[in-house]
Amino acid sequence: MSILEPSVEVLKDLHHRMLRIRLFEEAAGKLFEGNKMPGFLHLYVGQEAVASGVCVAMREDDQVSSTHRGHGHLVAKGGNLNQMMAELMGKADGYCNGKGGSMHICDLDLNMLGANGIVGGGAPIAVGAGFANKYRGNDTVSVVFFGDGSTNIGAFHEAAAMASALKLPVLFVCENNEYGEYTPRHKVMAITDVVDRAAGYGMPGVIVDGMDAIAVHEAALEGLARARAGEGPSFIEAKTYRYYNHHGVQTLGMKYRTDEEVEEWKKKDCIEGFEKRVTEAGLISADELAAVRAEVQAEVDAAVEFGENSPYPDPSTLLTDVYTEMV
Amino acid sequence: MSILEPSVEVLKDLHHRMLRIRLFEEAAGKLFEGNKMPGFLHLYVGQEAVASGVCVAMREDDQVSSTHRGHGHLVAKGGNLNQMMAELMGKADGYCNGKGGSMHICDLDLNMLGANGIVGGGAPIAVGAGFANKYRGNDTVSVVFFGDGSTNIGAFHEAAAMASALKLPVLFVCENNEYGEYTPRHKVMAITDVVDRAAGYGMPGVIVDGMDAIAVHEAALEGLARARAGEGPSFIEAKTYRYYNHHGVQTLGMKYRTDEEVEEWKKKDCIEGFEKRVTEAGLISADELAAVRAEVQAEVDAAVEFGENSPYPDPSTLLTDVYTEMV
Amino acid sequence: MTATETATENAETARELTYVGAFNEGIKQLMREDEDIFVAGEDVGIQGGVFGSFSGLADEFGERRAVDTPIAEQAIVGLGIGAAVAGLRPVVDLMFMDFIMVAMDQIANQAAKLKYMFGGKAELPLTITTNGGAGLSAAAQHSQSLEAFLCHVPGLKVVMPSSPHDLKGLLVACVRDNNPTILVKNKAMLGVTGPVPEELYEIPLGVGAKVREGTDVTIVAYSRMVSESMKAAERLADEGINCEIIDPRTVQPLDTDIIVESAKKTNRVVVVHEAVRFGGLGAEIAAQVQEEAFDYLDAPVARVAAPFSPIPFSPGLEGHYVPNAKRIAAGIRETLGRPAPGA
Amino acid sequence: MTATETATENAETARELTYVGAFNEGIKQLMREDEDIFVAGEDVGIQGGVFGSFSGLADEFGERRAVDTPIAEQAIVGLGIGAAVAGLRPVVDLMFMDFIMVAMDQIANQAAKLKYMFGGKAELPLTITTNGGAGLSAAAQHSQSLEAFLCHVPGLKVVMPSSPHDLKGLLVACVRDNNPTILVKNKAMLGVTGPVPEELYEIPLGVGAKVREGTDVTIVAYSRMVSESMKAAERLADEGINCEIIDPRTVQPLDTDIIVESAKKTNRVVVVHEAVRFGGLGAEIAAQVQEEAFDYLDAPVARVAAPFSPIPFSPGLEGHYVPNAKRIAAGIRETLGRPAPGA
Ligand SMILES: Cc1ncc(C[n+]2csc(CCOP(=O)(O)OP(=O)(O)O)c2C)c(N)n1
Ligand SMILES: Cc1ncc(C[n+]2csc(CCOP(=O)(O)OP(=O)(O)O)c2C)c(N)n1
Ligand SMILES: [Mg+2]
Ligand SMILES: [Mg+2]
Repeated sequence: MSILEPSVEVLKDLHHRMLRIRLFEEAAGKLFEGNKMPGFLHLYVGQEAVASGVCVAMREDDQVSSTHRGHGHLVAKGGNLNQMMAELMGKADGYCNGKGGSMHICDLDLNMLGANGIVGGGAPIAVGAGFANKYRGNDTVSVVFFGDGSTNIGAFHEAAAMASALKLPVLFVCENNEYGEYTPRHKVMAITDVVDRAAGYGMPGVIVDGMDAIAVHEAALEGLARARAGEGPSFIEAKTYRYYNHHGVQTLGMKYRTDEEVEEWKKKDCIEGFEKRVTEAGLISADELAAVRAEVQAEVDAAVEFGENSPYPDPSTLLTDVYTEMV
Repeated sequence: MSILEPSVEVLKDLHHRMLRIRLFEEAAGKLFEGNKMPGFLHLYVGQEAVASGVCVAMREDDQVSSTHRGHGHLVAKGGNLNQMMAELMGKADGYCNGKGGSMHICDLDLNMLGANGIVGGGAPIAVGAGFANKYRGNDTVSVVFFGDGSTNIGAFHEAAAMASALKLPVLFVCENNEYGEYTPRHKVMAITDVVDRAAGYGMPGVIVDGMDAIAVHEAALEGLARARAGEGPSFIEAKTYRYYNHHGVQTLGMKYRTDEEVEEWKKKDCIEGFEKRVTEAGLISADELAAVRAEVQAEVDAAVEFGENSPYPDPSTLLTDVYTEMV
Repeated sequence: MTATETATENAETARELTYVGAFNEGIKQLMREDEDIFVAGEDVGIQGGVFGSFSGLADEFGERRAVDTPIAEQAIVGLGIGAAVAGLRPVVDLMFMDFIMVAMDQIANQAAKLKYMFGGKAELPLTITTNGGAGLSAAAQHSQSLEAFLCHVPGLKVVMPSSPHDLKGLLVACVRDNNPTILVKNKAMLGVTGPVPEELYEIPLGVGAKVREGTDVTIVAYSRMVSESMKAAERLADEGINCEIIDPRTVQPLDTDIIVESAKKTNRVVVVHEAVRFGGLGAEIAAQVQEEAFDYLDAPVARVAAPFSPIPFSPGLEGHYVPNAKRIAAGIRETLGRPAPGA
Repeated sequence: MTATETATENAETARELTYVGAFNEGIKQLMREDEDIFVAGEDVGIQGGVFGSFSGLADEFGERRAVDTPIAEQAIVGLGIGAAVAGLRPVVDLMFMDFIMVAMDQIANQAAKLKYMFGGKAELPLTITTNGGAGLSAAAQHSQSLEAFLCHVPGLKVVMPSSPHDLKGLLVACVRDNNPTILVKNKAMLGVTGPVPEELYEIPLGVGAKVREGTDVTIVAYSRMVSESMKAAERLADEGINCEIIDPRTVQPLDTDIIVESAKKTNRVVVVHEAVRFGGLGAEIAAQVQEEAFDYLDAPVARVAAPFSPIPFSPGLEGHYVPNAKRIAAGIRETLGRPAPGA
């Protein structure tokens, strides 16, 4: 695939989204280390090319369903960093008014239908959104992100099989980071490429370099076009890696993966690599990239401040939002 | 595959098991029509070659897990027809003392671990039995029968993926009869051959003519040998057909399948075809086949009488068997 | 409110319909009214559902709106959740109530909680329909009454109609509700008939009904146990015992007021359900009644329910398992300290 | 019996261990004793479990007996069922109690019912371990207390230990039991310490413990709510209120006798649990107490439990959601008709 294919505008967009994720996540990690972020924190750092590549290819009306590792998907879909940061801190001005937190962050106005605390839990919901699109006869597509480990759980399977049987406009995007929590893929899966499961659903599948946003973008465009054309779902396996621990901010010195492995993957860093390519190709200047980085950093810093200044939710809201009142 | 491969002894065994299933099921159907059989009745008639082919290939210590359509599997594993018939009639002398009925029939002494009322429910249990075999380091194999429709449900998927990941001695036998209740496979599955799912689990898979007991037998021998050798699970898809309705005894005049289709399949009847082949090849005489039929019919008639004469369970047994008492 | 609804049974347009027929009529009328409503589930399309609940829908509305799905209960419920979040008004069917176990995560961790977890931002006008109850020798995995699971999950509404009339009216309320609702038909009642008005009418969720006026004891019963309680009450009337019967109809939210009010009048309460007694809804009702009407009670709140075992297959056992008029009557006599007739 | 066990806390060999350490020691000792015991679940092998429960097992017993599985809770429980039927004694782990929803069919339709459906012929020496409870800002899908689901299913035994000592003794009883048992640790207690004897000892299932002797009111509490109730009792002692605390330890089977006996003595009962109040185990306990001790009660059986909503993420809300010593004390004062101090 040639680097020249996507327009400079698209390239800038990819870069901007990746950076927004990276800097947001790094800031969240710092807050977590400083005990300012309650609960679990599953950082997306390392995998930015996947969410960004896919979301740049999507239309605004296309939906996203996500996982426990969901910040990246919401940022890539255009999420408001202030509301995100406040939510992760459990504050009243967060996306979910502090009720959901990291694992349930969402923005329905952006058609981001939510992170999910249950592995596999988001896939059936994505299929439902895809069903609604087809039912309405519009050409909107529902995209579901999921991990390699999640493809072993029943809900994922049912969703994939159903989407295909009903020929729904759904794009399945597997982020194969080679681990499910602390267990390497090869111990719990007898196949090397998760995409091998696609044929069993009667879906076309493709493997892409998940550290290469341009490659992901191209694959996503194809899958989305297929779905829009009424040809049903397809499956993308993006080979990628998470830099931090499953949960929290440790990177090295872990029992279940070697430090060398982490370092190897970091050499393929999606942002560094991208910046190198586009500058070397003369498509975006180093200065411009630096300016974008500064701008995003300022946005993130403001989000941290926003989150810190936001109050905790009022206890009186504890029992609201359980039901929609019928009038 | 040559008809000469299996020994005459094996051929007689295949024939005997198929006949026992057929005649047992026909008798059960009559009792059902005569309102002597409460609850649901999912007849196996048409599919006899599958259970028989597999069970003849199995050893006695190999386990079987089954489905809602489970009579055939128990008969093929050597089930006692008296206890089976009594159970289907809800009588005290039945296999489960009347507590289980058709959908929960089992014989743990024969390593038949039970029919199952939940589609897909038996598959994880079969994996557990396979795990125990490997754990003990014996070369026993666990065999799970399941329908085409059940491969869409999560439990099946989790079981297949886990068996393969843990390299367990399990044989997956799909009885593809082209329908799940009243819905044809093609409406709810985007693939034609269920075996296409095997590759996604990293298992070898094979399609066999499920109306040909000899073909099934051969495929089963291979899968069992592989499992015994510690090479993990494999997948057999047997193309077959059920003559009766999903539930009960209607055969023709149904909305979801044509009478012509039923008649076409009946032309490939597993018992008729088998008898023709073995007599034409001069391996078993027509007289001998007739004698076996008479003997099996007598066994079935006796089972009906046994069931009819057995009392209903005493109400005092209602609350027994909920727990194993610890002493 | 109770008055208005009961009146609908005597509406000019009322005809005798079966329980399942009332459901079928209701869903058809709803679908005519609102393009956003569809049904999905196993065999609900061409076949019209294994119990006939969805009969004729594929013919009238096409398979686009009467959708046959794979056997995949998690995905069936998820299909409903996702479509609801995306603005449709799905009705998804789980063939047997026992199968909620297979889809419990989507029901209880997803559908029930989404709105709250999202800080109120989601709307989930999702209806799940299913069929519960014993009495058909369907054995341990096809006969359960599992409403206690559903009632314990904030975010769900759970409905268990006791008559064709209520089934139609409650179905309408469920489908029009903007929350996830679960409507549980009783399998042993599918052919039971009763008066059902032709037009669409709605029985509000969370509002119980007094289905028999009495003075001596309050029976709280729902689903099929209402008719069994009626039979018991008639039997007991001959013995001079005058039973009041309250049918909460919706078991979540529960109309505690109507129950407590009756308890304060009769001073004795017997709760009846098909579900296992331990941890069943009867426990919650008993707990609430003694909390709210402690000083009015002349006897402990009693429970007539299934014993602590899985449901047996044999009719020889199942008949002893499922509560019936006889056992209800015995429970009431005991609560009143009255001897059995002839004793 | 209670005496013997309580004595074990003062056993010569008792040392301070954490809650999770007591579990870890127990499972290791059991595995040394019986070759048929293995553990399986997500990350339980090399990682030793995400909470350290299974730490060191893979090293000592090898990965054959400390098995990392795919993320597949239905198959994990099924693995346990099948292996148990085939004669092993499996311990399978579901990382969070909320995930029982994903495996509910295998737990409640299969494991719980197999023996009965098979006419008694199966033995199921299966233990499911999991981690429940709130307080860690783990939000709505990682904080639930779902014991009411499990207690309502005949065939299961359900255990919720309130201390390191009980955790070890009850784990031993669960693993040695020939029925499917579910042991629920409390996540917020993992680091709590207490005296634990070195040797293997068993606390019988179904036998509650009186953990505080008192005269004015009976608190029934289990799991983490026992220590919160202890705190409340100490606070109330200053106000001249003398609380008795009963910890049923096993919530199925429930030791009704010890609760009712205490109720008959104190005449007032407050049940405390982390689970949602509506349909929680407190309802069953309240129902049973008023059934068995009706004439002894001076006030309704009260319940202190979680309100009717999913569990919020923010510590600013979760603190108001989960019952604590303060709310327990308030509930007791109300039951006794006493004013709050300073009120
Ligand atoms: C049903 C369920 N089981 C287990 C978990 C615990 N858990 C959270 S994330 C995770 C690993 C998921 O692996 P994968 O799908 O590869 O996603 P990744 O974390 O690598 O992004 C597990 C086991 C869960 N949240 N839900
Ligand atoms: C979880 C669950 N969903 C639905 C059903 C109802 N049901 C019983 S059999 C069946 C069809 C199964 O089809 P297949 O697996 O192909 O087996 P076949 O009946 O064709 O032998 C269905 C949907 C069930 N028993 N369990
Ligand atoms: Mg992963
Ligand atoms: Mg089939």
